[in-house]
Amino acid sequence: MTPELVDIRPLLAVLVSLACAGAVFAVRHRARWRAFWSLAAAGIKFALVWSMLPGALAGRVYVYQFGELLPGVAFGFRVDALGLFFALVSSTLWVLTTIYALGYMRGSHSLHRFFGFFALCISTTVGIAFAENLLTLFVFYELLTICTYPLIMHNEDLAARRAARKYLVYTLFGGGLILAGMVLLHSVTGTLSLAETGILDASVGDHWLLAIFLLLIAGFGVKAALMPLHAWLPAAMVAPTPVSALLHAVAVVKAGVFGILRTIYNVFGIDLLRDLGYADWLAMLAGVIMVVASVQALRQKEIKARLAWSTISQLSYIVLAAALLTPLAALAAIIHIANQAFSKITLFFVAGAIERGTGRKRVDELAGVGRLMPWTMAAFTLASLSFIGVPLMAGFVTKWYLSLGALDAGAGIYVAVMVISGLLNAAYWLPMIHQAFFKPLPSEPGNDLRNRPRVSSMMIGPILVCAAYVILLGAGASAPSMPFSLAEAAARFAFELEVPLE
Amino acid sequence: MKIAATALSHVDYLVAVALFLTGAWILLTSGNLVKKVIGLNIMETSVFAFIVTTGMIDGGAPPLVAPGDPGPFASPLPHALVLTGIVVAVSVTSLALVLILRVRAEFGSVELDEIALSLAAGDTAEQSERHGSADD
Amino acid sequence: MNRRRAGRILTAVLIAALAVPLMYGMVQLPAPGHADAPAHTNVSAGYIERGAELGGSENLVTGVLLNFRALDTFGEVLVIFTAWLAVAAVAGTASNAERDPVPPSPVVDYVIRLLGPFIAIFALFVIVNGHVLPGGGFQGGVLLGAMLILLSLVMDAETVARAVSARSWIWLRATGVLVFAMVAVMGLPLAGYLFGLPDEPGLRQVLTVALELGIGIGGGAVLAGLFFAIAGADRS
Amino acid sequence: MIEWSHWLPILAMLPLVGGALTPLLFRHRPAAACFWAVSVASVTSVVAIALLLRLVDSGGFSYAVGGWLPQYGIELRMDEVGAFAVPASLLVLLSLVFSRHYVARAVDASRVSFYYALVLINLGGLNGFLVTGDLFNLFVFMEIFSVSAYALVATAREPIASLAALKYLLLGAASSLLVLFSVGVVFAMTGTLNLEDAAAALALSSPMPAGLALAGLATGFAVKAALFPVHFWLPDAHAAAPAPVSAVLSALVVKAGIVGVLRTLELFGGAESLLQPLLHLVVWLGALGALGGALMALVQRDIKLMLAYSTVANIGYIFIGLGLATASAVSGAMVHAVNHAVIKSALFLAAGAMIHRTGLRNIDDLRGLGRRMPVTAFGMAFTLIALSGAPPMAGFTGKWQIALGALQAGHPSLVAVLVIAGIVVLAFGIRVINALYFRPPARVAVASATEAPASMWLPVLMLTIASLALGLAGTPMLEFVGPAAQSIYGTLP
Amino acid sequence: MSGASSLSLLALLAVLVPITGGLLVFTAGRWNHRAAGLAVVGVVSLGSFAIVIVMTIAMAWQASHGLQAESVLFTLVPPIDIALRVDAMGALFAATIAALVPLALAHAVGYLPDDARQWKFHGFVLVSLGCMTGVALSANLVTLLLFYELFSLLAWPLIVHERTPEAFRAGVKYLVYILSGGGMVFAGVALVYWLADSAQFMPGGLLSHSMLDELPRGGLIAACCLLLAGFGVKAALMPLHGWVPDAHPAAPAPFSAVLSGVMVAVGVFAILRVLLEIFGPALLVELGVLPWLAGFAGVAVVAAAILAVAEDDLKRRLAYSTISQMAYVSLAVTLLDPTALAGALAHITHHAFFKGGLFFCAGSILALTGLRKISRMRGLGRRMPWTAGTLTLLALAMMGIPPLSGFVGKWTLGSGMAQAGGFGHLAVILLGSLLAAVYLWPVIYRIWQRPEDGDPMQDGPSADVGRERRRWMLFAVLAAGCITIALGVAAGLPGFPLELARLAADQLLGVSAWK
Repeated sequence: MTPELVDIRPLLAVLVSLACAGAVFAVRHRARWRAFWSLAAAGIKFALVWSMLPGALAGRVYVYQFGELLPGVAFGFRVDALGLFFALVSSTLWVLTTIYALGYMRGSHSLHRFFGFFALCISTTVGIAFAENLLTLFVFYELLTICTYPLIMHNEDLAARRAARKYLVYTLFGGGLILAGMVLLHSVTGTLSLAETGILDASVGDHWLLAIFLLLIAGFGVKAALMPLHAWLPAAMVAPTPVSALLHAVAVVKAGVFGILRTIYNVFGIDLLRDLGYADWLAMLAGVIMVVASVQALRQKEIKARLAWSTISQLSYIVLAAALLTPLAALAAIIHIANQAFSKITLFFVAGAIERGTGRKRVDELAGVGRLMPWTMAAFTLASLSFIGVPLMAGFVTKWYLSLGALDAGAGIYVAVMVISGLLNAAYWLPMIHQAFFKPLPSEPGNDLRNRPRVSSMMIGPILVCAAYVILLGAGASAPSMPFSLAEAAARFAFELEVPLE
Repeated sequence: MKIAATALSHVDYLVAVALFLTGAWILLTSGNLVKKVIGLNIMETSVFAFIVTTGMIDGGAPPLVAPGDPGPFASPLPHALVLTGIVVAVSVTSLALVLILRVRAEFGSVELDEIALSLAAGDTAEQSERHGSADD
Repeated sequence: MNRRRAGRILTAVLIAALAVPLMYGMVQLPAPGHADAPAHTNVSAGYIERGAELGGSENLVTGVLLNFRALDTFGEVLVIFTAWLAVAAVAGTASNAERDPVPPSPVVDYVIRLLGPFIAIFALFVIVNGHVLPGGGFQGGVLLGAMLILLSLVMDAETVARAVSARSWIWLRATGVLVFAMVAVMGLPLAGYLFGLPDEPGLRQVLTVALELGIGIGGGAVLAGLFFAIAGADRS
Repeated sequence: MIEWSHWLPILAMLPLVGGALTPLLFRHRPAAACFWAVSVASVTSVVAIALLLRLVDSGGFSYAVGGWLPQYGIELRMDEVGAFAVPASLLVLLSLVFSRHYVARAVDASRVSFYYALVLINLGGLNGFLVTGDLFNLFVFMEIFSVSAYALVATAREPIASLAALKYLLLGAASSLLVLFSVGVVFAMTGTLNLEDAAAALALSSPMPAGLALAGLATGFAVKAALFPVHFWLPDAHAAAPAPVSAVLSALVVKAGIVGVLRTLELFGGAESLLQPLLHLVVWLGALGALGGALMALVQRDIKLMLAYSTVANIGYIFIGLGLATASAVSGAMVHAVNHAVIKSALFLAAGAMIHRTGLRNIDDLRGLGRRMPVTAFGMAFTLIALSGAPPMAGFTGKWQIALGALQAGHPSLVAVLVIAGIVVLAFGIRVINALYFRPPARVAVASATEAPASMWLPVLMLTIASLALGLAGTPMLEFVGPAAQSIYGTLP
Repeated sequence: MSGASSLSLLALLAVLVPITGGLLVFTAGRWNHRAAGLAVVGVVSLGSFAIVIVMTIAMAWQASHGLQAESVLFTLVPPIDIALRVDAMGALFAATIAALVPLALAHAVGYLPDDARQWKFHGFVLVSLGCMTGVALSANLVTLLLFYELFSLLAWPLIVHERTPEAFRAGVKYLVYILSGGGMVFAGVALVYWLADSAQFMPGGLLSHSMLDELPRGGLIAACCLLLAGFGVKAALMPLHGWVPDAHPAAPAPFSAVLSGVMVAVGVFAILRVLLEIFGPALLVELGVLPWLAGFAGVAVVAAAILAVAEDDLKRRLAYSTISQMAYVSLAVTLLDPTALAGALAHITHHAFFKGGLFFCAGSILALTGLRKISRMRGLGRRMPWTAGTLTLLALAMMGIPPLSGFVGKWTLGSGMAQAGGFGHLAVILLGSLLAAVYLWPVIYRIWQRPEDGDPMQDGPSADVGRERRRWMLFAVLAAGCITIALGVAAGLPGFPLELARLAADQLLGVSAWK
């Protein structure tokens, strides 16, 4: 169907950061080399992943197969549009996050461990993106769990340990579910390879299909923080900010969501799911989560906690969009991976910069911060507007296609849900902007406009780049070789459409 | 009747089974380590008895086959097996006895109940104990 | 105590429950003593028919042990040597203080000292004639061991143990293993197989006797060693 | 061609004789004894590998010991099950290397040569057990490795070791008797001791006594393998033994029980009506063991006890696979036996290295050791994760195949058992990793600890690498054992 | 088509110049140079005004030659074009905005304290000017939504500019209302796009009458209601007006002027666009939503006026008056009569200036005397004669006294209603005007009264209070007054709002109203 080319780049893209991790562990306490290796790997990976974009846009699929891990289960990479999209987002953000982390983590302990695992995380994320089959995906998925664990644990205090334990309990539980689902899947189909239009068919039998669906969705749902399984995410906020950013915007939650997308598009396939009707329930759940998580976010006083709940809410946009099973909604689901990632990572970066610059962590402490750190807060504003769904920002694109997709699916109610969620987003973002810009600085010593907090330019830079991306993704989505066209291609493949969407 | 007749013809085997179970009973219920070993020995004996019985033949001679001797001869194979088995049993028994001696030296008893008591008592002071008793 | 009682009751039930199928199964076996049972018709018949001729020993048990199933016997020799190794590795932490200091009566003392050499000679006889008469290496070895144990009952165990140097004791105990291993390896050039005995009757005879001797000496020494170890007299 | 097969008995004899010679030659020279033992084990490993290569190259082969026809003499044979001799020899080799410094502290100097002798004899017994094709010979070799294993447990200095060893001994001896008794029954029924002949004869025989023999053999080997209700000897024994011994016991000796079960199945392969209920029972006992073992491991504070309970759990997996009697499950179980051996010995060795350096064995006391002993701690962390069955590491292959088999056999609940047990395993693994890496040292012994000598960390590292490599080699391994699984069970779905 | 493309360029400039200029002004606070800042603000605002005027003239020229211009600016995501287009209604509205905003900025220079923050105010106002122009010139619903959301959000910092607790409260209220409305708009836009696969504004309606068979009626009604309700929030259509009476008094007066003069009108403008160019007259009749809208609008005209009567705070009273006045427009459009529509459009423009002017006056009074309550304004006329005079003039204009601008719009509107037979509508308009007199007359009366004891304007120690010394404010007030007079007196001249409004009505309804 699609021309497959054997290419080593997928493998290299995974290995680069693996090698980098090794190098970082090896150089131990030499900060310059640590930074060098981290950045070098980030850059190389970035180049490698992006170099595959033209080919993917031209409809090529890059594959790299190893031998079989188990009979019928190969271990290999296959770069299709959806996977490449995810990899593009991750590798781009990794460059930024690495730079940011180099600034943010300066002076912290165990830095070689931190940056080593940091590199491993992205390696596994790209592995997830490029996985040819569920097992490969699962391998990297579990590795990701393990690699993020030391990062969450980084502070090594009681709260960090608790959070990390919670994270592990949840994600491992989820991993178990996925494994069970995979076993079921393999036993009924004899394969785990992800096919463009799904590998299951109705002849399998309803109860098996339901079991596989529930297991896989619940399993991936843990990382995607689908709501009854979300509790680890707010707890994991104790991690250093670059890690939170990585968890929330790039790697972990997106891996879960990506798994859900894979399940829906490449395991079940659109037609089958539509016949089965399971997706309706998933959509309903996602709709509820969108609202409930937003309300929760509204109640949080800590900035990062608010961000965490917002993430939960935003991820359910993707799940909802995927569950609607219409081409435009699929497009929304895929493009939101990027939109949410860039918007959310901006917010996290800003939260971290504020914490580093002024020591403030709570929403009500933000008064006047806008004047201390105008550029940072401007970026924050942009990103939050994106979440509210203001046109020109990334978030609007998602909302737009999601709405059309929902209407296509005959589920206009979700447009309403989305509007409500957007309002709730406004309700928790705008007060922060309000605090930062309109409230005067408390008259405390040190709050002097003349000596503004010094925040490393390695932190400010990524913030501004990310904020620029938020606009670029919204306003310039259609520019040539922007991710949008790739997302569109991915959505088309899932629906076997030859012509461009609308 | 038939049952009784069959039982009678297999009485050797049944005795072996009874012995085996007796040994097992002792092994399982006795709280005394030495008695447990004795129970084990009874079991061993019963198994040897059983195996050697399989080689028995009515009116048979020992398998010393001089040229021209017509037989019937008992089967030599079970004998050889049992001989090996006995040696193994001796080995195991002696090792068990040595271990019991050591247990006795360390816990001051060969009764499981008392050993359990001293273990429980030792548990509380385990940490301090461990370093102190490392030279034992 | 209640737990103990409950355990007993449970065990009783278990054993009773086991007894029925066990006995039922046993009576289904071919009855002992019948010549047409598989135990006699199958392999045994072959041994009895041609075993003496092929194996080279009229005592078929010895033939089976040393020739047909030599590997079993090698294993057996090793088990008992291992037992000694094990005992030697484990024992000794027990204190010697608890040995009974009271010597046996002079009569016993005298009788045993007198019997000792006779037992040894008898043991040697059993060992060397194992392939034609009832007996063999193990049996003789047990006799040797028993003699040593008897001696150490009347003399001090340590005295007996010291009769041979510790180093020699070890070699003596390993005799069985070593001789068996050597004969086994010699089988390769002589008979074409490991553990094989040559067809040439004289040579086979020599090797058989060597094996019997090795097993006997080694077995006796190990048995004595086990006793010494248990008695706390082992100085190794 | 025939010359090759001579190496088959040598596979067993070499370590046996080499072991017997150890105290003779090196009684007062522990270092030389170690070197000797390592050399013997190395040669044995080479022999084992050579035999494996030949097996792969030209299929199974047998050796008539002493040149006697199989049913008169003893037949040794090399088949896929016997190929377990390769991991056995290699693991013992690594354990011996590890022992170099470990036993210097854990065992009296005057007994060190005995220790090495016992380990070698244990290996010899195992190898013989694996390659023999004769029922009684099976028993003899079982006794060799059993007696040496009892003794090895007792070589540890801890007071509890003797008690644990005695417990192990009493149960082990009783189970051996069950096996011997069953061998007697088989002999009485068939008049032969050769495995193949007996199997052929049993297929035609009356069910009741055959059932008796089957139950006796299965129970006996199940005790050796520490299947769930008869597992209680294992945790104490494996925890009390010196670490390299624990590694050998957990990795190999319990697996010998599994091999025994396989041989039993082979013996009764023709009597399907007898096997079915037994297999059913085994599946559920295995499931209970898997869950119970994992949960018990979770609540342990002693690191070695934890590992020992995890062995119970893994044995449970293997029995599930054997009991399911589908092609994938059985081959999965067989592969898992090997993979678990590698992983578990790595874990025990790593734990041993830590205990060696710190004298501490409580998980909470080991806090912060990750930075003091980086290689060892890494090995432990890595293999703990492998143990949980995370792909693509070694633990995964077997569990995956067993789970597939469970579904084929219509037992989806077993998948849940496997998954839950896996998660629990990972949970306690994480507990250890946590303590090692993310807690500050709480004990002086930890704070002042340094990395173990190379003789300790090198085996750990090699096993760690192996636990990944074997995971990647899942397919060839499964293909290798596949025919054996088929032939053992007759035909498998 | 070179004419068309130059028009596109002008439209683009009309949007971008104020936005970029506004962003530039943001940084003016750092310059610490008042004159430079003022120069930039002046150049940008007047420049925008000039561009819009040129654009309007070009449009009118083109319209007379039967050309229409549309420029695709860029594609947001493939199917959604952000596109600008210049038609008469848009041009009229853009010109209104572009004219009022410079006045407001001028007033603000006097009104706001001279510190760094005033540049933020100017910047925000300029950016919203650009966005509002964007709304006016949008070629499709998505573009409209984009600019609509942007300027809605930009209004927020302006409302809370004073940083008082009342301002913050008003800001929150404003956001709640506006964002809810924005959500509904979004849903409505999506629905329209889904129904029609396009969101293009088309004379006669995108969703043509013939589509009714293919499209679900419920969906159409839902889309219509969502859009009406969403824009109705901004248009302060009762009962969605809640934010208006709070936001206006809380915001700085110059911004209140913009808010009331054009921002509310943007909502109305959007309603017009939706009703006439998305749904189209025929479909609207078919769907039967117009009577409902008329009902709401009619109630709003009267009820808001009554509420205004009851209000003592000048700015609040003016705010209610805005609600009432803007409802005229909604009411007028329901008749689908070209004359009424032209009147309504003209009224939007006229209203912008007289209501803006009134807020300038209120702001000046507040800034110079601190007075908010009408009841305390006795004697103000003497203290601030120019301001008070202009206020009187503008109030009269609003009451609809000829020949002031208020009269022109209402007259046209009313005559159109009469032509279309909407006598009920006419009655409402008349009642509204009457009530306007009722709530504005007391103001005029009060400020020209002689001060009594206890009044702030009583001569005394604070005799200096209220002297009209801030010339920027006075300039804005007077300019508004002059424009109001001019628009009224010269209403019939070509190029003035009424003519443009007629052209717009022609274009929208596709018939000629002035023959």
